[in-house]
Parts: sequence; structure tokens; C-alpha cells
Amino acid sequence: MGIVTSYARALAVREGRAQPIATVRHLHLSARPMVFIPLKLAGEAAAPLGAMVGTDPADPRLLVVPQPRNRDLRFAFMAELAQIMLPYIEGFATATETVTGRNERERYLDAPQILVPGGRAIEFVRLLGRSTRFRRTDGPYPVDPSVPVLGQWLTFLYERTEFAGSSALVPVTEALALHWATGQSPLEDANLATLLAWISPPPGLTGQEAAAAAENPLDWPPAGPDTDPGFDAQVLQHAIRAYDASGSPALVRQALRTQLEPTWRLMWQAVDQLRGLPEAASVAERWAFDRDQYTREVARLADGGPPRGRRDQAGPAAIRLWDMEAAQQTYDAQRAYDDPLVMTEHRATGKAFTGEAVHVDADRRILLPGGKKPVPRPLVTVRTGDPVRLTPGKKVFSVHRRKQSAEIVEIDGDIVVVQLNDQLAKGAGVPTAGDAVCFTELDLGGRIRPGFPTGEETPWTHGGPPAAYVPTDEDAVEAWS
Amino acid sequence: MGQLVGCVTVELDDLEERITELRGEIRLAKAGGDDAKVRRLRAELRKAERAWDDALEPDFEPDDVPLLPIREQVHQALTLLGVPSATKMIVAVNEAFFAGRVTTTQLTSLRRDEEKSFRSSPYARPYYLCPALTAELLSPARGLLAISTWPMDVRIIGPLSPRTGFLTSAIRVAEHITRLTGAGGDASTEAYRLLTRMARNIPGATEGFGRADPARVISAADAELVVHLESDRRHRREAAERATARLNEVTRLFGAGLKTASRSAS
Amino acid sequence: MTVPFSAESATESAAAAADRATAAILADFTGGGHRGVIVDSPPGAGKSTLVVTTTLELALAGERLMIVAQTNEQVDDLVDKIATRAPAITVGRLHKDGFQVPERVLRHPGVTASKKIDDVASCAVVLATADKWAYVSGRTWRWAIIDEAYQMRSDKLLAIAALFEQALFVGDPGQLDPFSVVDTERWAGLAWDPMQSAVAVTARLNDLPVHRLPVSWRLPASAAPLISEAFYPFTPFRSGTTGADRALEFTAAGFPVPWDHTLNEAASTGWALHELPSRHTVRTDADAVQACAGLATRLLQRGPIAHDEHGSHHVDATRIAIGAAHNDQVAAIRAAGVPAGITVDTANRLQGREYDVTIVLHPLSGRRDATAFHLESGRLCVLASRHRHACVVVARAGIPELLDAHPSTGRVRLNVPVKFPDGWEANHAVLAHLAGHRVPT
Amino acid sequence: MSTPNHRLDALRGDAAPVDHNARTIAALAGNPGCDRRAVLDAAGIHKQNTAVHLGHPAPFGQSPFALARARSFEELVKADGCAHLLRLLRDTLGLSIPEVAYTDIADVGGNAAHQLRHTHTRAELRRAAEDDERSCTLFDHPLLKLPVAGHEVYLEPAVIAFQIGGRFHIVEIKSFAIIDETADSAQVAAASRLSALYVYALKALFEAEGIDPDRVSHEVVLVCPKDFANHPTATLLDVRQQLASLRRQLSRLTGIDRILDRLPPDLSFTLDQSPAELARAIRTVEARYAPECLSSCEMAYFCRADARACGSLDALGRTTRDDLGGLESVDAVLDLVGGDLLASPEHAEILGQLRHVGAIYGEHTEAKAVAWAS
Repeated sequence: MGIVTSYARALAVREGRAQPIATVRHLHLSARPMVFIPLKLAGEAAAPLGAMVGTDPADPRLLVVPQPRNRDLRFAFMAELAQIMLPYIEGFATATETVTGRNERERYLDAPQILVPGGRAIEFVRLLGRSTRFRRTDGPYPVDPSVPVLGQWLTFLYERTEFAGSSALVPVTEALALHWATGQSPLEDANLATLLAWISPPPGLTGQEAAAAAENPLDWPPAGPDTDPGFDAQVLQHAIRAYDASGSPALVRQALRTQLEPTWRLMWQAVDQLRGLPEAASVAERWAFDRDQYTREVARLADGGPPRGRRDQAGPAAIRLWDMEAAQQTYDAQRAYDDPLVMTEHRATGKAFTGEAVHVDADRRILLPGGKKPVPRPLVTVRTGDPVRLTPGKKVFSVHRRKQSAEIVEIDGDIVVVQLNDQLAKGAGVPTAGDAVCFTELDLGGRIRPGFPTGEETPWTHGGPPAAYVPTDEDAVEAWS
Repeated sequence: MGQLVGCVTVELDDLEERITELRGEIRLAKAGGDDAKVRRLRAELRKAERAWDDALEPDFEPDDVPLLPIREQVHQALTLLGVPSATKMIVAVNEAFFAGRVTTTQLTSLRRDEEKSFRSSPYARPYYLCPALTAELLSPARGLLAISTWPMDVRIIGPLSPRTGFLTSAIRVAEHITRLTGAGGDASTEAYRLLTRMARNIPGATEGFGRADPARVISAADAELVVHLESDRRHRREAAERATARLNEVTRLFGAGLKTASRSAS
Repeated sequence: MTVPFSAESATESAAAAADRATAAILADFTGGGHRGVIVDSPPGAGKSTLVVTTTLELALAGERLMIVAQTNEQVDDLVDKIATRAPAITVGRLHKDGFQVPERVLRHPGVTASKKIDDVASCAVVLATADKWAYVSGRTWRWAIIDEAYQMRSDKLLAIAALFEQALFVGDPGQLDPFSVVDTERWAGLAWDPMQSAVAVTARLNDLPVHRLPVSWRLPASAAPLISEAFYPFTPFRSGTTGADRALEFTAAGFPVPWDHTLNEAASTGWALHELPSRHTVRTDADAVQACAGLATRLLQRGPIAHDEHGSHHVDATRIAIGAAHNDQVAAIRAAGVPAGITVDTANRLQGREYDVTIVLHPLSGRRDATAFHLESGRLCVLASRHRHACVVVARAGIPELLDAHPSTGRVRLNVPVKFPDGWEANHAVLAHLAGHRVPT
Repeated sequence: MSTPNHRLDALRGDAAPVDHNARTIAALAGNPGCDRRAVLDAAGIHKQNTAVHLGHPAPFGQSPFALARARSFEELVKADGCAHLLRLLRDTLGLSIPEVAYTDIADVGGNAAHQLRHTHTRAELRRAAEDDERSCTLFDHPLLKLPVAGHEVYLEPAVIAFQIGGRFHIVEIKSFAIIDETADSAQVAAASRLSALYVYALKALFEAEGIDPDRVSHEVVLVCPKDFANHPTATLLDVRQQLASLRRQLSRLTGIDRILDRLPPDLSFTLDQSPAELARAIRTVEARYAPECLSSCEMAYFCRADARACGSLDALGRTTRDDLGGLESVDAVLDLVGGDLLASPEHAEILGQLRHVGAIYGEHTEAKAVAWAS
């Protein structure tokens, strides 16, 4: 969010349809994504009610739990889900490429991508993973062997979403909202139906009108995982009673199909909408990282890696936080570097400026403090229309030469003087007068993570070494209410 | 049978279609705030649903009808527990030890029938199932059933009684399991599940997640019981005397209304 | 609001109280009874003096120690102070590659500055930022002093904790909590939640003695009671000076214009609320920005002289600061033309700094909705507690109404200790006080 | 000179007032800046009916499954003489073994009249507070009372626990799960606000009875299902901050007359007028719409429709409203940029920013994307 997005929202209201806030697509879109629309039973933490899942728009698979309070039926559902998801997920573990450079490694050429309607579905995936990954296939409450495996994968996918720029598990509403500003509030953008209504209103309707129509839960049921209370009371309750009495899930299936099919269509409409945008320059790099993580997880599970613990220990928590922040920084910078429209947000707030290089002193050399001989430090004088809010000495980067760092020397009205500090091997990387240039303080990051103590090295300040995590019986037997 | 199910399902399908329609319309009407219409549709819907239930009726017949009538089964369960008990507990004990089919709904109606029958012809039956009485107001205690033949003070619920009652029932359940196993047989899994569930809430009665050990439960429950028993008894006896002094033969069994209560308070 | 007894007795007892506290801290720390000692220090209560004293005590006793601060500015200040107090001690200033070590550090012969630990490891005292220390490994110190420990994040402490055996945590609990640009819900409630401060995590997992510095030597008698009551409700402190000790006067008389009214009010009472007409504005409210810059300029023009317990001095640009909540506000104020030498910065970066006069753009000025960010009590606390003589707050009218309309529907996390004071209450307390120093424009 | 209460009753007409309940009061914290809501609530007006009459019903309603789940969990916690609850209180508050005495205040011989139960509650609690010896420990179905904007509001906490320390604790039973010691922070927040209300009312009751209100603890015992099992677990909630904000909200409500004085004397919100008339009447009380209202206020859809109709930036959310600081409407924003609107001096700055934004936004949204960062 920022003033440009806000302006675009205002514009959307007047134009009667959503306005672009990106010129390129900032997420990876698989050639064969899997769409997953889970529903849960109201009032329960993670009681699956049903789901529509699949990779072919024309062939959705409908899974239902005809009596969600029955834990055996829930696990049967999870097993059935595993039969569909695991082949898809594990199916990418085939051809690899060799990544050279430091820590040379193999990496799968492609990886699974699962699309869910929105943030609530992501949270539900987390809970499904949490409630199944510790299950035992023997002992008190045995489950199908595929269930804990699915639990591990769902956990993996969820945890990827905590890192900015990952495309392994994507909430579609957020993906759309990243590229279009609607004439409604961000809160309302969480509704897939209204969001799409604004982005591509049916002919003859304004986004406003289309969105209003899309708010009717009868035509456009909530995208889940929460169901419409009206539906629960008027339809579902009855259907479940019917199952209890007759043992036939037909009515529940029929009921849930009516709730899931509209969303299924919307999900694929959203996919087409996103496909319409060309992929941003840095997406491939970020997706490669997703593939790296996928490759690792495949190997970890192959070695019988244990399910992830319930909560992080001190060390892992610190490492994860560091990585999450690094990912966020890189992601924010890359999106701006890749997309002039995203950059406008930063230009408007003075964190970046574009303009014309009106004068370039390419041969300038200066003697650094403590230095022996003068080093090249070209000066670029830029005329810009942007309200620059960077101060002299501020480190900036050139959008056109991402690796090159520079610093603001002085600012005088619409004239900014920038000194280039590196990437100057024999005069390379210096713009010439008349070039269009763009400098910004946004840093692509990429620093090396400091060393954090391993579990047994945990220092006294953080409670000393924690007891090693062992999945307890409790994890396995904790009965689903 | 299969044929019956066949035609039933045919009928069901039409009904269900109609029902789904009606529900859709109701939601529309509700959304539009058209209360009159909602009411009309609701009535229609209820009719359809009743028809649907009837169509299912044959399936509702339980395969093996219990040997004893409901009140007998309740009596059986209460006798085992030996203290005024909530319907949930009665149902649990009933299915844990007597493989019965008592449902909570049946129990509520049962209570009313008992009072009616007593009022019409007192003491016609060897025993009646009646509510426990609150010590303070001698009014019927919420959802707690007792047996008329129990001494007054056993049917009274004082502040400590819910706990002593719970501990006592735990002991009785444990004892009954021991009796069964002692007799060479064994108790049902439901029985052990019930015992374990109760033991979880008694200090020192369980360890780990396995099934509870009856002996251990008994000693643990006893240990806590002795703490409360004395003052609980005193409380109940005192109330029992008040009851015998102030209540007539009906209210003595089925509890006093508010008037008696306020008098007893003054 | 001056302390109701005579100057000497006040300062004496204050000094005595402060000395007692310091002695107790040193005893606890060097006594070795505890692996860590925590010192809560309200604004200007002699935190860095304590750090320097402790450093000298250990270094002169032949002990080696490491010192951790949060910003390069803080590190350089400490190096300068230590080297000035004890030129004989060898001091190592460890810094990241490409960092320009300032003159005030290099001028000391006893100081070695380097980006490599090997160059400075032999020094009696080694100082660096937490970020730099995080990349040091394979060496250990018996003693560590961690400065501004309440602004240090738990995960940063984790990265360096292996380097020392015993630590003295010094910091101001009333200032801004550490923050992150990512969602950290995942760790909420954990004893080692990396988002907590270094002090919070260590105190939660260890039983450590907590000391308090009871006297603020910076805040004047006009400010200490308010700041103590509003931001340190459970750990009160007082001013080391009385109203009689501090005075701010102008050599140039003022005109009957709002700016001068405001400055006069500030000079005579220690506070002024320069109030602009109520209006919803963009963050970089031009009028407010102008007022901040203008007031600063005007202040210098009037040749202020500060009298305090150490004597009298001209208040030059370096003794004046302008504080705001957001970077773009800071940039706007700078752009509006502020006399050279005056510090203009955000609350986050003003933490731990001290000036004679501060001008503050109120975080809630001109807003339509208050957010958690703007309500954070630490932010206002930092801005309102940097001055030795006077603080001028620039704000649009209507902030109390804004606070009243603020929805209190914040999220609540299990097992996370409730933080006091609540930003809402603190803001109201400060506004109520400022109402008495209002200068409408 | 009509008193606030007369005014409020007049607004409501002869329709029966909707009683405030714990939920509605807790909801006051949601948008305290909204005069419209304050007046409607204070006047005890049925907002849902009103919204329906206006043609903007709010799609509220709770799933029967959620309700059933809540009910069955509360029953479970209280089953067998609060067996679960006692275990939890023994663990969290160190309740001693002898402290198990249980009183069901609702058991007043079938007569459940509010006033009676409340008197009964006061009596029981006073007795408990006065003699620590052999006094009752658990009070079920107590009925508390709180004056809100001149109306008596009855509140029914789940249970009150009393422990020998002489401090009373509110026990709040909620059916959302606590998974790995964490729970949905929005639901926990809602629970805290609700229980803060009970603590507040209980303190009030104590004060009225001349008992030290500090004997009511600000630490609430929250009982929820643990992980995915149905097994109850308990956590202590510190509700001091919620208490503070509640105090603020209630005092604002009592200051309702300040708002009333600004309203036309003959104003009425009765449903016998036409929707158009009613809408006009309602609009005389200023609303402070924000999208957050949609999930908490029955009037939200009406207010949103109004906000959208006049192109108010409120409809686009607080952030947008804030980014475009000072401007009220979509038209104001776009006409300034388009130059169709002359900027008043106080808008000079936002105008500058917007013109720039408009320009650079235009650069990149034209069909022909400019060559970039190759």
C-alpha cells in the first residue's frame, strides 16, 4: 500500500473497474498448478468438511466428510486427499539440474505449486498439517500411512508462505491484490468473488455493480474455509442428519458441490487473469529458491526426516526470522526493480527517483581516506521531477545496474548528483549524458547470515540447551474432537 | 428389505429435492427480510421434513430391542452409581455396562411421566425416578436424577455434593469393573473409556495416556473423598430434616416450588 | 512542578541515591554471584556514565571485556568517553567494512579501529555494534556490557551470547521496542520469542537481579515527573536538579508572533504545545513541517543561553534536535530548511541522545486514525525525553478526540506479558500536561 | 427540558428496547468514534430490523454447528460437578483440594426472573466474600448487572471461581482451540474484552456491597479445548488494558447527551416511517464508517452504501483515507489531479503530491510499456 495504490483505488471507483498497480507478474505461475479449496466445519479448530482439488479446470475432485464430528471419517478424508496431492507433489521429484558455485548441488527442474483462495485457507493448511504430521500408522489411533506424509508436506508448504516471494503455496486473492487496485477496501478484497468482479466485471456491469452482486452468498458462496452460516443452518445441517439416518453421503456431497463449484471456477478465472501478465524479471530466481527448498524437503523426507516440532527452539527461531527478513527485503527491492509501476510508489515517497543524466563526469578519481592511489568515482548529475527525499551520503543503487552501488553527493532542487562507487571495471557501468537513469535506496540485500547456536549450544541467556524434541504419544493419540 | 430401501430412497430423492428448493427460497426471503414469506416457507419446509423423516422411519427401528424398559435401565444405572446423577452419566453407564440404548431425550420426558404417575396414584410403583433436591431451596436440582427409595439425605444436593457424587460414582464404576474382571469376564472398552475419562479429573488417579487402573482410581478417589465427606453429610442431613419437616409427600420426591423455597429461606 | 525542597539538599540526596545505586550494581556484577545483571535506566539517568565507570573498574583491574551497543553512533560515543576518561587503556573499535570511523574516535592514540577482530582482540576493551559482533566467533570474553539492551532484539543477543560469560544489561525500558518488517506471530508467547528485547528474554529464562537508576540528570524538574508518571508508572524516578538549577534565556527579545510566544513559553516553563488548527493532513503536513523548521531557526536567531548546574553556555545548533515519527517527515523538515548542525531524525534514531532543546512533531498530528505504530508509548517517550531544558511539541488540535475515537480492538496473544504503560493512556497523560502550555496559532 | 433518556426513548418510539448484552457492549470498543452507533445503541434500537427496513440487511448469523460446539464444550467443562474446571483451577490457580463447593445460582426453584437471580447472586457473593471459612468456591450462572447509558444491562458470565486467597476470578469458557499454547489472537482479544466486562461488573457489584473491589482479580481464567482434542485447558488472561478501554467506552456512552443536543428535537427512528424517511432520519446522526464495521455492526451495509454513494474515501479503507490525507472523496482526489477542481490553500500540498502521482502513474499504465531495466 501507498499513495499510488490509494490513487489507483480512487481511479478504480471512477473508472468502474480495478486499475493495474503492476505491469508484470510478481509471482511464479506453474504450467500445471493444483487448485485446492478446503472447507471446514464451523466452530471446530480444523475439522475438514470437504474440499475441491485438482489440476484440470474441467475435472475437479470433490472430497467430503459426511459427518465431520467423526474422526475416522476425517482421517479417511485426509487419506483420500493424500491420494490426490502426494502424487502431484512428489511427481516433480524427477529431472534435476546441477547448480554450480558455492555449495554445488542438484535441484529439481520444477516443483509443486498449490493455489488456495486466500489467507484463511493458508491458515487452514497449517492446521491440517499440524493435526496430521504427528499421526502414527500403528498404536492407539492408527491412520493410513499416507496421512502423516501429507501432514509433513502441508507443513512444508505452509512454512514456505512465511517467506516473501515464495510461490509454492499461493493465496490467490493476495496474488491478485498485488497486481490490481480495486474500488473497494483491502478488507473486502479478501473476497475472491468481489475482487474478481472488480478486476473483470461482466460486460454491461461496473465493478461496483458486479461486486455488489458477487456479495450474495447464495450465488457466490464464501471461498472458504468458513462456510456461510445460512448454508450451515438451512442446508448442511439437514444433509448431515440425512447421512446419520441413511448412511448415504449423497446429500452432503450435493450440498458441498454447490458451495465449492463457483469458487472452483473463480480460481481458474484468477489463474487466467494472472497468466495475462508477463512474468517479472526476478521471478525465475525466486522460484529457483522454491525449487531448492522443495529439493531439500524431498531428500529430508526420503531420509525419514521427523515431523517438524510444535514450536521453534531459540536457534531455529532466530535463523528463520533472519531469513524471513532477508527474503522480505529482497522481495520488496526486486519488485520495484522489475516493475516501473511498483517503483512509482517509492518515487512518490522520495525513496527513489528517475530522470535524465544531464552531465556525467566519468573519469573522476578521488583518494579515499587511508588509500594510496586515487580510485575512479564517476559523478552522474541527474535532473528529476521526483520529490527526492534522500540525504547526501545516502547509499543508493542503480536500477539499470543492480549490482552497482552509489551514493548521493548533493541535491539541489530538481538536480541530484550521484557518485558511482563500484562495478566500474574499465569505465563500464557508467551512463552517458542523456541516458534515462533511476536510483533508489532499496537494497537487494543478500548478506550472509551470522552463525546462530545449534540446539545444544543454546546459551544461558536463552535458557540453555533445550530438551531434544521427541514426538510424544500425546501427539499421536490426541483425538480429534 | 432391500426393496423397501429402494422405494424409500426414490421417495426420499423427491422430498430432498423439494426440501433443498424450499431452503434456498427461505434464505432468499430471509436475505430480503420478508418475514411473512419466511414463516410460510418454514411451515411448508417442516411438512416436507416430517414426510422425509417418516419415509426414513423403517431405518430408525433398532435391530435388537433392549430387554428392559427405559425406566428399568435408568434404575439399573442409578443403582450402580448410588448417587444422584446427570442424564449424561446415566447414559454413559448404561452403554458401558448394560449395552443399553437410553438417550438423553428419552430421560427428560421420563421424568415428567414419573411425576404425573405419582400424582395420579401415589406409590403405585415400587420406585419412582425423581429429581435430586437442592439443599438450600429444596427445589429440583437441574438435570440430576435420583431414586425415590433412596433416603432423603442421599437425594439432597449440597454445595459439596457434586464433587462427592462424582468421586463416589468413579469409585462405583471402578468397583463394578473389578467385579466383572474378578468374575473371570472383562469390562467393555466403553467401561474403561468412561473410567479413564473420570480418572483424568481425580488427582493421582492416572498416569500417562493409557487406560486407568480401577484399584488406583478407587484409592485416589477415596483419598479426596474423605476430605469432603463429613461436611457434605452434615449439610445434607440438615437439609433432609428441613425437607421431612416442611415438604408434603409429592414435593418430598419431586421438589419444592419457589414459595416453599422462600419460606424455607425466611 | 518543581521538587518542593531546596536545590542543594535535592541534588545532594539525588547524587547520593545515584551513587548508592551504582555501587550496588558494580558489586552485584563484579561479585560474580550472577551470570547477568539488569539495569533499568530512565532517560538521562547516567547510563553511559555507568557503562564507562564499570568499564574502567574492570579494565584497570586487568580484566578484558567486550561492549555491545546498537548503533555505530552509540559505539563511537562510548569509545570517545572511555578513551577520554582513561587514555592508558587500549580500546578496540571493531566496525564493518567500509565504515568511516569518525574523528572523535581516531583522535585517541589508545584506540585501534579495524574491521578485523584479530587487529583489536588484544585490546583491554573491544567495542562494536551487535550486528558486527554477530559475525565474530571463536573468541570469548569473561565480561560483557550490553548497552541499550532494551532496543536489542533477542535474536541478536542469541548470535553473540556465546562470546561472553557474564553480562551487564543496561537500557531504558521506556523506549521503543524492537520491531520487524515481517509477521512474527509464529513465536508469540515463547519465552525465547526473537522479537522480545534482549533483556526480556534473559530475564524470563534466568533469575537475574534488576537494578534501577533512580535519578535523571538530563530531564529538568519540569519534565521528570511527567515522563516518570506517564511512561514509568511502576518504576518512578525523579530529576537530579530543581527548577532553580536550570534556566533558558534568549539574548534577542521576541516579537508578538506565535513562534516567539511558543519559544517564550518553552523557555519559561520547559514545555510548549505549538498548536495548529485542527485538520486532517498528509503525513508531511506542510504547516507542521514549516513550524518545526521555523521554530528551530527562530530559536537560534534569538541566541539562547542555557544555565544549568555546570554553569552557562550558548545553545548552538548541535544542542538542538527536531524529532518526528516517520522518515518522510524527517526528510520534509530537512527540506524545509533547517539551520546547519541541527539534528533532525526519527524517534528510533534519537534514542539515547541528549539535547538542550528539542522540537517534536507529534506522531498523531493531523491524522484521522491512530494506529498501533503512532500510539506506541515508547515513540512518544523518546521524543519527549531528549531535552535538558525545554521541549516544544508541534501538533494540530484535535488529538484528544482522535484518541477517544481510537478502536481498542487490538489482538491479544496468549502468554505474552501485558506491556505497560498502554500507549493510549500515556498519550492522554502527556496531552493533558501539554494543554497547560498551549500556544494556539 | 427532556432528559437524555426521554430523548432516547422518543427516538425508539413504542418499539421495545433491545437490551444491551455483554456482546453489544464489548462491540462498543470496535468503533467508539461513531455517533450513529452510539445513539442507536444507547436508545436500545434494534439495529438489524432497522437495517432490514432500510433495505441493507447485514448477513450476520452464527452457524448452528458453532453454537452447538460452544454449548457442548461448556457442558463438558462443567460436567460432573465441574470436574474438569476443578482440575484446571487446581493447576492454574493452585486451588486446594478442599475447595470444591459448587452453587448453581440459577437454581432458584424454577423461577429464573432476572431481578431475582441478581439478588440471589449478590447475596451469595456477599456471603462468600465475608467469611473465607467454609464459603463456596464455584458460582455457576451468576447474574451481574451494569448500568449502560441509563439502561440496566444483565450479564451472565460462564462461571465465577473463588479461591481461598480471597480473590475472585472470572472463568471464561470458549470453544476455540488453543493449539500448541497459541490461539487465534482476534478470538483471544474478543474473549478478553468480554471477560473484562464481567470483571468490571463484578467489581461494581462489590463496590455496591461495600466490599473491596480489588478482591476481583484482573486475571481471568480462559478455558478452551486443547489442540485438536476436546480436552479442556486453561490459561490466565491479564485484562487490565481491556478494563481501561472499557471504562473509556462506557464513559463516552454516558456522555451521549452531547450528541443528542445536536439532533433535531422531533427526530425519530421508528420503523413505521418509509425507508426513505427513516434513512433521512438516520443520516442526521453522523456515522464514522470504516470497512472494519462490516464484521461488527448491523448498520454497516447501510453506512457503506452511503459512503459509496457520495464517493467517500472511507469506503476504501483507513490506509487509503490516510494516504490521501485531508481529502474526503474520490471526486476531490481525481478532480484535483485533473485540474477540474481548484485546490484550497490547505490542499496545496496533497495536490502537489497527487499531481506527481497522477503523472508518474500515467507514464506506466499506458498500453505501451516503456523500455525498462534491461
